Amino acid sequence: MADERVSAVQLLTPEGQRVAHPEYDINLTDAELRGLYRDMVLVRRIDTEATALQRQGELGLWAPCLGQEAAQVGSARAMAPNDFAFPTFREHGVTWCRGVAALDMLAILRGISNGGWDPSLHRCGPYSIVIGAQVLHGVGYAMGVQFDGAEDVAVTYFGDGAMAQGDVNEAFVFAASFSAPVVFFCQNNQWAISQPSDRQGNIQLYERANGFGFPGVQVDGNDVLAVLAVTKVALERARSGNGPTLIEAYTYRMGAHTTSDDPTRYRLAGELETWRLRDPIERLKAYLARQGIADRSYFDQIEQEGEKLAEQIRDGVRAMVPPKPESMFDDVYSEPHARIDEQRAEMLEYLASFEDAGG
Amino acid sequence: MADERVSAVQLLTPEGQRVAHPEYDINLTDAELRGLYRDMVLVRRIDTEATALQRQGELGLWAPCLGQEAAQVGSARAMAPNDFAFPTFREHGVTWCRGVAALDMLAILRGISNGGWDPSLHRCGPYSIVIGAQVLHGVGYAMGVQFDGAEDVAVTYFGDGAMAQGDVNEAFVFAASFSAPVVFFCQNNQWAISQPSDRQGNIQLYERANGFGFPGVQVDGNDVLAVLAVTKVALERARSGNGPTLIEAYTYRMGAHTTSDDPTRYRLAGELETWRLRDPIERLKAYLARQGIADRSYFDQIEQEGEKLAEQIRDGVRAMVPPKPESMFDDVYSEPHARIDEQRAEMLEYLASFEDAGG
Amino acid sequence: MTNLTMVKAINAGLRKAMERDPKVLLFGEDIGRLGGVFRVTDGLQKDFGEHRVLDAPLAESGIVGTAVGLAMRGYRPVLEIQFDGFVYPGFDQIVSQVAKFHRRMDGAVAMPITIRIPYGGGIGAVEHHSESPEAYFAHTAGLRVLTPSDPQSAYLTIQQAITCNDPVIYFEPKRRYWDKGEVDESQSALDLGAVADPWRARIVKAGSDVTVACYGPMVRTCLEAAAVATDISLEVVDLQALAPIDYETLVASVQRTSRLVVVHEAALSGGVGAEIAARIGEKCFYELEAPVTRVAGFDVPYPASRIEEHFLPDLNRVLDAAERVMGY
Amino acid sequence: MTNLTMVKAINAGLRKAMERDPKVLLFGEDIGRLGGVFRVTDGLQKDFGEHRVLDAPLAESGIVGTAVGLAMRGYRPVLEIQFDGFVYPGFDQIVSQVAKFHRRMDGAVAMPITIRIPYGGGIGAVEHHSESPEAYFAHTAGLRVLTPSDPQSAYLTIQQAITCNDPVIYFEPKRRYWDKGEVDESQSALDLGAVADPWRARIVKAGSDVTVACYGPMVRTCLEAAAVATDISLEVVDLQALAPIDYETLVASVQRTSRLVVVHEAALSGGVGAEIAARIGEKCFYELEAPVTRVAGFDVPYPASRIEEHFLPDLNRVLDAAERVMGY
Ligand SMILES: Cc1ncc(C[n+]2csc(CCOP(=O)(O)OP(=O)(O)O)c2C)c(N)n1
Ligand SMILES: Cc1ncc(C[n+]2csc(CCOP(=O)(O)OP(=O)(O)O)c2C)c(N)n1
Ligand SMILES: [Mg+2]
Ligand SMILES: [Mg+2]
Repeated sequence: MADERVSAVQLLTPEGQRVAHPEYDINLTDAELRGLYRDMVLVRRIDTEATALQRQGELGLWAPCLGQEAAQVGSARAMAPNDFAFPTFREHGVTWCRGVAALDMLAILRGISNGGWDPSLHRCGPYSIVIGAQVLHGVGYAMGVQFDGAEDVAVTYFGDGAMAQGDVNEAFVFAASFSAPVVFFCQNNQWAISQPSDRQGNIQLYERANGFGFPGVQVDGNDVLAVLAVTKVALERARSGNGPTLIEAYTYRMGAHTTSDDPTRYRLAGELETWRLRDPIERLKAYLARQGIADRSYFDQIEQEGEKLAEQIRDGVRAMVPPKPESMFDDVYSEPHARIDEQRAEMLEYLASFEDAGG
Repeated sequence: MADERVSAVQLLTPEGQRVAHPEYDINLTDAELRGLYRDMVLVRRIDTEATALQRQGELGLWAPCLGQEAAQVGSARAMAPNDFAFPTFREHGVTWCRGVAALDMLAILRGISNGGWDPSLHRCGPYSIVIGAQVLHGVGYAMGVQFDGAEDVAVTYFGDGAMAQGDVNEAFVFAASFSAPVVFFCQNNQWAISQPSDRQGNIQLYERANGFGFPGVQVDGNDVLAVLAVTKVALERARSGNGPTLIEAYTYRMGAHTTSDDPTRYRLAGELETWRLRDPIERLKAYLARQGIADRSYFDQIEQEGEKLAEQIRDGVRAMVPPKPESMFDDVYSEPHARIDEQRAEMLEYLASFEDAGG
Repeated sequence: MTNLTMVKAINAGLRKAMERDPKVLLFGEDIGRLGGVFRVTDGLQKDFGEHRVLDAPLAESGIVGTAVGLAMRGYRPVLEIQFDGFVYPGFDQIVSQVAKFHRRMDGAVAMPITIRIPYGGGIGAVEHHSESPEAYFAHTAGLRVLTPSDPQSAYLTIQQAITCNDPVIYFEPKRRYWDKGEVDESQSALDLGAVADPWRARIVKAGSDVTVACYGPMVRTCLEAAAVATDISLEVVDLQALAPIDYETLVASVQRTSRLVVVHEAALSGGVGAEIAARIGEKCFYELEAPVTRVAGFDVPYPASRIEEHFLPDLNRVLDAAERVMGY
Repeated sequence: MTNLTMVKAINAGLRKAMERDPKVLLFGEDIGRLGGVFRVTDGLQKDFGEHRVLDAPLAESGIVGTAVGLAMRGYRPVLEIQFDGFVYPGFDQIVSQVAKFHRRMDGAVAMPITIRIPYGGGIGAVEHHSESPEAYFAHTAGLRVLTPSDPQSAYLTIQQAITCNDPVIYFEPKRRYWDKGEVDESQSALDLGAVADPWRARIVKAGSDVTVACYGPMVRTCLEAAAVATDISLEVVDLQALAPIDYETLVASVQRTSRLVVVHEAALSGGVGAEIAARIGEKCFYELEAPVTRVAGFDVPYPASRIEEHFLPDLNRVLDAAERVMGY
């Protein structure tokens, strides 16, 4: 890494060279390695397509994960099926690995739902929007795992900016206090909208953990192998009753904060150039090619798979219809509620009055 | 200290032996040393008297600082006149050193005010009750000092329990981010009501600071000299633009949490016995006597001063009258407010109706 | 029937709920060994263990936020906020998460969380220990709000709140904690629906001239007023549920009396009484012989304890309002 | 006179306030180099420097809590909360500290803090970006609440809010941010009192049949309704201040029209409209020809953006209500 203070675990150099690490290592089959590549390419394809769809007015907004694919895919692929992910709105790579359908990821941004999938089905929470809130949910979930005597682990995702929030720090306290089986996965993508991550003080974020009584580790977030290795260790630690770990994945938000954002107002183009050379997908591709684990025909095939997926998304998004107006009254409560019933009836009557008038 | 994990700065052993410390030292005149003794004895006298007055029904509640006199007096006496203290409801030793009259400290507990003094007069905030809130106020104040180009320092007080609150951790972030001239003074009195301080994880509290990018130091909170020395260093650090320090004063709440509390429900009597041997006042007294800095007649004189103060408090508290009912409308706003005027008028009219009836 | 204080009645209700469902957990500051600062959870950690009655770190957002996760894992957390004035650090998790999660997930995730909050004045406490924040929660879609007024209703409704699959903010009138009353402990929440629906208002004293709507701590005050009111017959309605409010019962009462006084400790403007006045003003437009009149705390921060008696509605202020509505 | 959007008008007002008083500081997330996500503070950091326009860490309680300390040090902080749904993490500091500090200190400490919050729906945003939390603050003693409805009122009232020695929650109707209007930039807050008292409601369209009370984003909607209402004459009152509400103006209007419709985006139950209905029900008991009728959001969490149009009051719902009150 360019930054001298950074001491991130790395298993793959930006050039795709495999390097050893004294503490962290990982052995993957060729199929697994190709799988990671495929995940990252397809996630990027979803991301690009969604960005395009937003420009065309089909989505209200999109928060691209461009550049963060290795951090997201590496950590999520480290999880066991019964582990539970608590993502934010930018974790399309995580939801992808948890088996959430691409179209379901877009439901919020299409403005037809505030959720999009059943968390228990994918063992993956909704895209959380209030910064930091879901980190406490993850800790609570992990406490429940512990009370159940189960061996699942909760993985909570959040950004560098979120490290400032009271909720995130309280989550550290609760996790330490209950020695909860949780992994705190912080993607330090260098920016919280327009705020550079070093605004929080002259210290690396992973070092926060020690003061709360559990280990912190910094990993090269653009190195999918290192992320996977580091996350596996943290998961095992949690699973075996040794409590939380904070992982800081050092990465970069290559796109805008969201499609509404204009990063040229606050950051220099040169920065982006530097990070382009560390692209997580190119890095793995170079390794796979050099090692003969995959060849051009494989890469092309994934490319085509991506195009097909993009087409499905395009068609699917356009076909998504808004829910019925009166659905806003559904599931506000799970038990009967007089006020809701009354207001639903009023709305239906009011809407019917137009139909009458029209007919 | 009994606890092996504790590595607190100490300048005076529990037996009153002066010891050297490689990093922290302090040279005080005899008069200053006697002054610290006097402060601690008088603060304890106020504390005992207030506890007694509460038992007699003259105060609604009292939060004793018994056992924490050295931590409070040592830190507050380190402050310069223009520095600003942000205490909690237990910091009677701090308010005393800031020149707040004993009776003013009791106003809240007498139920006649929610404040009690003018902060700008004493450069000391009110007794803060919502755990953690005042720590942010201290940081904001310190930011203001910085913007003014002044050299004052804010000292914020809080307990071990407060270390869990989001506000306190956000205060750490803001202070680090702005390199604000603030000292975080945490009295680890081992208990947050019934919760032992180690419930927050298997780590010493002062270690929290490092992860936020500023130093933390643990001091023997029952050693007034060490507290003073450590606080002076932190104040100078802040004053010279080097940002915040977290001081953990390792001490013990010898009394109940408040007069409403029953600590026998959650802690063992033996603990109290252990800490009685570390009494902050006895320790300094032994040192003063051994060094010939003060003798029996001086100690007696202070004792008498304490009795007189106690008498003043007794008389003063009984003479305190509740404010007029309509005063609840004063100072809600500092500019005219129709709703307040209307309600005040209504109340006065209503109250007058009884007088009419009676007369 | 046993004669219990409200504290003991809630304790008994919590015990019943915990016996019935192993997923019920208690979580809060000092609720374990100490039994809570009001002793509401006294003895429960001893009997159910440290994994059923959990002492929490001192952080309200943390308590509520982790409860959301516990609920996602299938637990039924019952939280204690130590005092009314300390619920605000948890406000975000309550309003943005607890209240909205079920709707957000199109019903896929339930939030059966009960948040117990001792509230209101009258105990001579210092600042932040005598607040009446119920309007904030009653205005928040997705929450239900309940408040008992006596030991029997407390014993029943705490169980019903816990059994409810929706989040319930459960306000306990702390000045009535030590009031005693008969409690029928044989009643179980499983067959309560018929006996006592917590979402229905209760006419606790019938009358014919003025309906007095009240809840929590003010119910006793209004009953006392009704008892001494010699020339006006007051009908006292204990709302019990503040969200949703049972307008059926209330409207029926006002239709009989044609006059309504609403009483609460919380500040007047924007209090629960405002909504009741607005609704009854609509629903009973032709029946009302006098404007709906509110007796409430003033629009000021809760005053120092020695003058709180002038802030809190009392018997005289209730009677004064009753006389005023009779004067129209 | 200049033709400005509301965003630019607030920007101009902030600039005026900063020029006038060096103690005025802006503090919030992304307000510096970026100029805020809505660009309300665009260019101000460049012109006033990093010590007057401060980018804050991502922590709302921290922003409000440090502002309290800044106020104690003599500053006049103007805070930006990025979106309505993100004010709740700062709720405790607002309710327990900002609102109560002045009273707590018997007047010795002032809290001249302005908290700017873009609020309301209509921009097709995702969850938490379209909330209407004004009732929480209007119910909180010690706070003042203001909301402008057009560029001119925004330009003036933002200056007045900052000049006010009390804390002001300043709600900016984000869907009207890009509406343009004439702004007289020669007006300075120093001599505004006479020209335009921010605490007085404004009759923005005179009428004789029905008074329509509204504020913020709904003022334009109600004006549009008034414009198309052919057989009913609507008098549109822009409340401007939600705490305290100017009942003098409102009562006078209702005395003329005998009918009142209150319109807001926030959820109906416990909204600001409830308090207005309660008060007008009292003050105009004999004058009202129809019950005060509210047009508001429903008692549900803010829905997904594609159906928010059915949640938000619109021209038709306002007219529908006006017809209903005429039918009494
Ligand atoms: C409580 C809260 N405050 C403000 C926001 C607005 N906001 C959305 S994303 C964001 C920056 C988040 O930065 P970071 O945590 O680094 O995550 P990233 O966007 O880089 O993935 C902000 C301020 C929010 N969503 N929630
Ligand atoms: C936000 C908040 N939650 C709960 C309380 C109730 N309470 C008062 S003191 C206290 C314990 C504080 O412990 P600590 O911070 O160690 O300070 P100490 O009492 O030991 O001085 C609690 C829980 C409070 N005052 N504020
Ligand atoms: Mg980031
Ligand atoms: Mg303590």
